[in-house]
Amino acid sequence: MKMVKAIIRPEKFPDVKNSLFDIGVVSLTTKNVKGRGNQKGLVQQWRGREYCVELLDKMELEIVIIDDMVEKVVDAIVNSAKTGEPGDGKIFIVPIEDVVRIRTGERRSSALH
Amino acid sequence: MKMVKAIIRPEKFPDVKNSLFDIGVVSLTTKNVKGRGNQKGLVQQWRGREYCVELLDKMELEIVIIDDMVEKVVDAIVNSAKTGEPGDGKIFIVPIEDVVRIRTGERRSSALH
Amino acid sequence: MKMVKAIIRPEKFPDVKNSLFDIGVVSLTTKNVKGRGNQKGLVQQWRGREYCVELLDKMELEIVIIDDMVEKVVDAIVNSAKTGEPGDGKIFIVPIEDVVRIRTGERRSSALH
Amino acid sequence: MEYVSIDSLNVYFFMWAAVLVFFMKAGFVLLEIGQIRRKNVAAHMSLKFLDMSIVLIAYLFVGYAVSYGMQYLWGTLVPGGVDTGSFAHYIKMVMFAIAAVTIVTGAVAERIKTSGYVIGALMIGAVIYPIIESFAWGSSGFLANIGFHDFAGAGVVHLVGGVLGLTAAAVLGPRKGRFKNGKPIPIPGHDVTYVVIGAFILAFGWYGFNIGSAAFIAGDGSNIASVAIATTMALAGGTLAAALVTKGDPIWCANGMCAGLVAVCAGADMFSPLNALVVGSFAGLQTPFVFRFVEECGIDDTCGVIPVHAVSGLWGVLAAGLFIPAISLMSQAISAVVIILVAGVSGLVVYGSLKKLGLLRVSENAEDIGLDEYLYEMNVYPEIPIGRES
Amino acid sequence: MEYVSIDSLNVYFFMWAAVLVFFMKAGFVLLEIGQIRRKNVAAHMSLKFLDMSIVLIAYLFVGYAVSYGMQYLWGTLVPGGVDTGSFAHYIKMVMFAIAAVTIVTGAVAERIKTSGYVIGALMIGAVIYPIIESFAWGSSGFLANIGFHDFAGAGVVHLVGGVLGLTAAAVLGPRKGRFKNGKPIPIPGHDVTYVVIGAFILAFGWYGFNIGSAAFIAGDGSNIASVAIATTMALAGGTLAAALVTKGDPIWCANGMCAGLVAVCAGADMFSPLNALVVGSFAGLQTPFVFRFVEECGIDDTCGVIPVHAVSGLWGVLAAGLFIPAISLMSQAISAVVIILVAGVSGLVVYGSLKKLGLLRVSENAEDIGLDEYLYEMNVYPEIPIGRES
Amino acid sequence: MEYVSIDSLNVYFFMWAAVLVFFMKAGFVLLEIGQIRRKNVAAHMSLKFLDMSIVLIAYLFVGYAVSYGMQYLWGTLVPGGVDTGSFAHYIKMVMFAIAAVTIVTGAVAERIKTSGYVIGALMIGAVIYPIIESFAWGSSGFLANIGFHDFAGAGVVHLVGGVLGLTAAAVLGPRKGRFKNGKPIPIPGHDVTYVVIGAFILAFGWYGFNIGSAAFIAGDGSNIASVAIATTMALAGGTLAAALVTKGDPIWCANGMCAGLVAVCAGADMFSPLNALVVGSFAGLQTPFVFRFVEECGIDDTCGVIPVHAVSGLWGVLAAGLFIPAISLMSQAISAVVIILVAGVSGLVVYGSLKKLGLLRVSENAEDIGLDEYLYEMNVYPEIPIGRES
Ligand SMILES: Nc1ncnc2c1ncn2[C@@H]1O[C@H](COP(=O)(O)OP(=O)(O)O)[C@@H](O)[C@H]1O
Ligand SMILES: Nc1ncnc2c1ncn2[C@@H]1O[C@H](COP(=O)(O)OP(=O)(O)O)[C@@H](O)[C@H]1O
Ligand SMILES: Nc1ncnc2c1ncn2[C@@H]1O[C@H](COP(=O)(O)OP(=O)(O)O)[C@@H](O)[C@H]1O
Repeated sequence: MKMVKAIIRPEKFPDVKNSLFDIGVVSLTTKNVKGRGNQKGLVQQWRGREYCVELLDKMELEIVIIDDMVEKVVDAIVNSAKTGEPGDGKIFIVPIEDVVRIRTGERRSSALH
Repeated sequence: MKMVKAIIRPEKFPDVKNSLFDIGVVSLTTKNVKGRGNQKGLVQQWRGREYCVELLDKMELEIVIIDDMVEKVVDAIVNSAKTGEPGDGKIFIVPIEDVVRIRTGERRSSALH
Repeated sequence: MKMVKAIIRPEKFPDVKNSLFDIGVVSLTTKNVKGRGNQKGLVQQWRGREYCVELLDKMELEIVIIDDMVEKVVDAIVNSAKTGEPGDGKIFIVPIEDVVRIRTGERRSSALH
Repeated sequence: MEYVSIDSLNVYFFMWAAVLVFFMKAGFVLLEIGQIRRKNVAAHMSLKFLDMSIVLIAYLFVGYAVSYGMQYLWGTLVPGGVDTGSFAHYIKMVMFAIAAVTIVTGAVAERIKTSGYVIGALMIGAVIYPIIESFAWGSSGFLANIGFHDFAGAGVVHLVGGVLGLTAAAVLGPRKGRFKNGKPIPIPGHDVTYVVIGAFILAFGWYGFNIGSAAFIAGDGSNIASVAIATTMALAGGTLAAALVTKGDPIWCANGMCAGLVAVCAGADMFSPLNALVVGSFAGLQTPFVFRFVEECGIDDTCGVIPVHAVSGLWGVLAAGLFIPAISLMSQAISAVVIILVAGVSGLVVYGSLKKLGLLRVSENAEDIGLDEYLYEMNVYPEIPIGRES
Repeated sequence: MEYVSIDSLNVYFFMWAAVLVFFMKAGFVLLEIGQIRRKNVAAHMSLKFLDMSIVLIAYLFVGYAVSYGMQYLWGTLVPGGVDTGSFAHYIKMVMFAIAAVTIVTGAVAERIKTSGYVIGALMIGAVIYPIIESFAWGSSGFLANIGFHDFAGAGVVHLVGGVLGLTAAAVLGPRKGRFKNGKPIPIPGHDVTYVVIGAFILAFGWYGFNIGSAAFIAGDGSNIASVAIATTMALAGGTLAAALVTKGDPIWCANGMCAGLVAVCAGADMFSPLNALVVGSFAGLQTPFVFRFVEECGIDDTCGVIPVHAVSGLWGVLAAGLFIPAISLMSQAISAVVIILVAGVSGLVVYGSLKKLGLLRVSENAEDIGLDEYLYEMNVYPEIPIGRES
Repeated sequence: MEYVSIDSLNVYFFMWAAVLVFFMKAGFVLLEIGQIRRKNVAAHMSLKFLDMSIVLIAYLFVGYAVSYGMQYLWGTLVPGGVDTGSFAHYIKMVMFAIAAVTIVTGAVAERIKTSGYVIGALMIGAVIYPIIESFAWGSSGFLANIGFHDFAGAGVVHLVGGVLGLTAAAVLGPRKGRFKNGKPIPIPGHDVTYVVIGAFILAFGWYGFNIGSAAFIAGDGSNIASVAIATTMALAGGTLAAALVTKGDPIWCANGMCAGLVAVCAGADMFSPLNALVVGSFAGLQTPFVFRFVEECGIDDTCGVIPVHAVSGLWGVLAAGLFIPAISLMSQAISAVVIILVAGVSGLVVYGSLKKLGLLRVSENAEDIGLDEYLYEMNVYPEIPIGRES
């Protein structure tokens, strides 16, 4: 099993959610994170004087799936989260050794959904 | 070493904390996350009209431990976080290659506690 | 590739950011987390009566890099985040199997920066 | 011992009232921003500053003259100008004017352009509202002549403001995401506490509005005391009725309280306490239902201006005719129709033209990222992390 | 030139005061919700709307008659009713009544059922408070007859409200988690700014309460000016004393300011500025200590109603006897005992019965998930992520 | 029928005004805390409680005597004391005094020690401000004698408060991080809504300040009505001008509104509406530019006290001379210089000495972790997660 950990633009979340739904992926966990990378910081103003917020609001999705689904999920995210501008984000694939469903104690892939 | 990454109901945290303490696990990191899965979304109202919040508040615990502790920790969490209703959450086991204690520079398991 | 996952004191972030910058690491993702470990809880007051906040505000950095950079990044963080007091935090090294840049679909290390 | 002249007491009385009415502005701001999303709060507050300052100026130069006589045109209402006796009246009426104008923002929040909104406010404050004011309250206004009784502006202020808000909301169209396949989806505001405190500030100022609508304090003072009692009972009825039909939802209690206060305005000088209780209760009662109905019609009335100001104002005008023998229901009804027509047509013309000129609605992009970021690169609560599911 | 009659000035003066007292409601709301957790804010505001609207109505029909004469029963206080001269008095006294009743919420917050709270408020506003009011302020009230002096309600309003709050809190029991093995654990509120602003709004309204307690403005006006000075010095003393014993903690400064204002009420018309300073200072001083003591007794007084209203009210009643030669300390003490007994017994009966009937306390589940979610499925700040360690 | 004496009306009028001025405190609190970071909010509110309570007391014992005659020393202004006629005047003037003193906090926020701040406030409230007050408003004050006209304190209150703030900010030095290599870096506050609501509360209270500065209500009341009109037009001009040069930024609108209100104070009794509009507009206009200039000079004026109070106050004093024929520009200019010198020198001495004594500035550690945590171990919004990028 793998965890697909995707950092996306918050405003793209509804689209990403839908395209994941289309390939049957419902379960996921999200976090509000802040990030920096190629995208330039955000210029903000206070009393009309500018200052730069370096860390930008991003949303992180963590989706644990069986190995066979990884490419499908990656494609779904890339297609729905892309704008082509710097700041679209990254996907990291993390190995997962086991999964437990707290409600039942089930293990491994049967615990996933 | 492994990271036990558990997604639980926020209101169960005090119980989980205590049962981890009972097996000697004190150190942990928590995050406020939002998730979706089998549990239905939360119906909320605004001006008396209902709307559905799809992403529910969850709490994520990250606990890094030596391999031998994994089962104990999983059991402690399952036992204390379970309600039997959909939404109790999942535990993911993630491999950890190394640990560093920033204060001392110690490495591996001696850095853990 | 590895993910360097560092839990630090929030007030040390500016220093850490700068020393990472010095070794060429710009991209990173941050989260506000809360943690507990060796550091004692924070005593707070309400109406003059004390209570203890057990979970302390920490900042988590996630930095995905090529394997060769790991030691450099760890050193940079340790050097800049250390105060010598309990609570300085931990660094966890997590294996990463793949990386995707959402904007371009690039994979592996070329997707990193 | 020297004695006090009637004039000096009444001028002081008007000052007291005008200052309370001025403070309603803070109530409107809180009531409204509580019902919108955080990303548009600064822009909304900017609208409130702009409409207030512009109308204060326009009413001095033009509006007051339109309402009360052309001798006051171009600010001749100055020391050494035509009529020192009008000073106190002017200051009271200009505060009424800024209240009337600012009702509209509640209906158009989160999507209107600053330019369009300000032009609209200027038209209303300088011309539309004063015209209706002159009909009802001007010397020999034609509604006054047919017996229209609108003591504290249920019609002149609230029905006008509410109908203008309705036209503006209709012309603007709903906020993005407000309807899905024609089904209304609520867009929660960001702060229920602000809604409640805003309503209490409004109610506080409303006492100035209503009591201060008396032309003078009678010898035994009973005229202003009975207005105060009627106002209080209407406020109680509006709150309680709204609470009963919504299980005490504080947003509706706040709106119901305001609705009761709107409705009592027309006959606050003549309603018995029981009349006022009934009138206010009905106003509070209808508020959630009318809001729902307006939604079903596809109109996005962000802060509930239509039930609270338009419908309660209309109800108040009619109720004065229904409950008070000395007031003709027919005159009230005719006047209401005239007001609705004048306000409705002007609203459609003004907002329709602004739309044509591309001055009415912000771009979809601005709406998405939020007006504060778009206009000011501003985060209104810079230290609060953003928590809305987008 | 026409001159102003004494009546019209005094009626206007009462209106000014009544409207300020009305605004205290907003102060109570902010002061209290700042001291509770976010998950119960909407429900708490709902209580405030409900007690206000119900008492406004009940006092018109019943309460005022209980206090000031049965000729006013069932709302006969209407234009054309018995007594136009009472209008202004009524409007002032009904505002006092809603203030007295609403004190209780501060002691019972975060765990009381809406139904039980509202029934309690109705009993207080229609019967309990008016009875005590009639003793002290009614024509030939028996406390008045023995020489009880309570100018602006340190006893009638605050001691009554505070004692009722105490009984309600005692009967209800503490919030879950408020004590651990008998040791008090603080449950922090959610917004210290609201506490402070609420207190300033209260103080603002309090000037109406105190100054407006004068039965009339004397020929040279000195009677109301000296009330204003006493009020101001008590406010200053209460704030400063609370600050000194808490290193300036703003929550205690806010509470100390209110405590000073409570204590000065009884003799605000006769205290010298120095008297008032001392009286207010002592009230502010005791506030943190009494709060702590109440906690140690296992009573969960959410917002500090007992030190601020009950104890400061009692102190104020006694202080009037102590400092003012013309007032008998014995009469004050007897009256205080009577008030405490009547309020205390009624409180125990009312809240005890409500408890028996299962109408007093919400379920543990409701308390856990929060009353807003439980009652309204409402999140009072929908865009602020939840940050409390649960 | 009995008639009302002039005295009783005027005393009541002063009470009305004084109570409104008191409420400005809540406005200052909100306006200022909105402009600072959350980590210092409780400490800042504590300063506001402390300066208020201390000045209320100090002015009773010393300040009022310094300003208006030594017969009032040590609180002899008591019932049975020297002069019952002064009661109402005292209560009005003490409210002016607390407003003047509290201006300073805006300039020194987020870094001043409580002890130093309080000692400074005590010096200002007991001595510095009363001395200047006596020059301008005392019987046979020397500025009054040369023809200085400062109706409602543009000079006496705002210029004094602003200049004291300037000296304090200069002596204190900027907050950590406010400048980087001499370049100003903005430190955003935490709540723009509070800034706006605070400004509206201030404006509301300002009507009491300005209208209440009349020594009496004239027979036809026109004197107070024309003050109200001037105040209103200045408020409108200040808001609109600030909006125009900042594209409607609500922080600047709020500050511009206050600036307009400051500037109109000097001649509010004699400005025509048009004068007032121009005077207020210029005050609003300069606000953002002067703020920027002050920044460039390396002075960290946290809440913009220098443009809003000092510069607008100065402008108002001069504008009265410029626009009103009966007022000598020369007298106004000389008086402004005197006020600036007295306030400036006293400020430098007081804050300079406090600095020498180590009582002025908090430790770097306290500034880093925040004054609330440092002083009170308090989190002002315990349930809102901390979201500022540190
Ligand atoms: N190497 C990395 N490690 C951790 N997070 C990263 C890394 N690179 C990018 N991110 C996250 O992805 C976000 C978008 O990356 P950015 O470089 O701005 O855009 P793009 O991916 O389009 O080049 C960043 O704000 C950061 O949160
Ligand atoms: N495959 C998954 N990947 C990531 N997070 C998951 C996954 N499945 C569940 N979760 C998280 O666990 C939470 C609870 O899961 P849910 O399916 O609702 O209940 P249950 O585990 O009882 O079936 C979700 O809200 C989500 O945060
Ligand atoms: N084993 C662990 N698993 C997860 N998080 C940990 C672990 N140990 C420490 N942490 C995180 O690191 C933070 C600092 O750790 P702490 O033990 O207080 O200090 P130190 O590392 O100096 O001994 C904790 O608050 C917690 O967030």
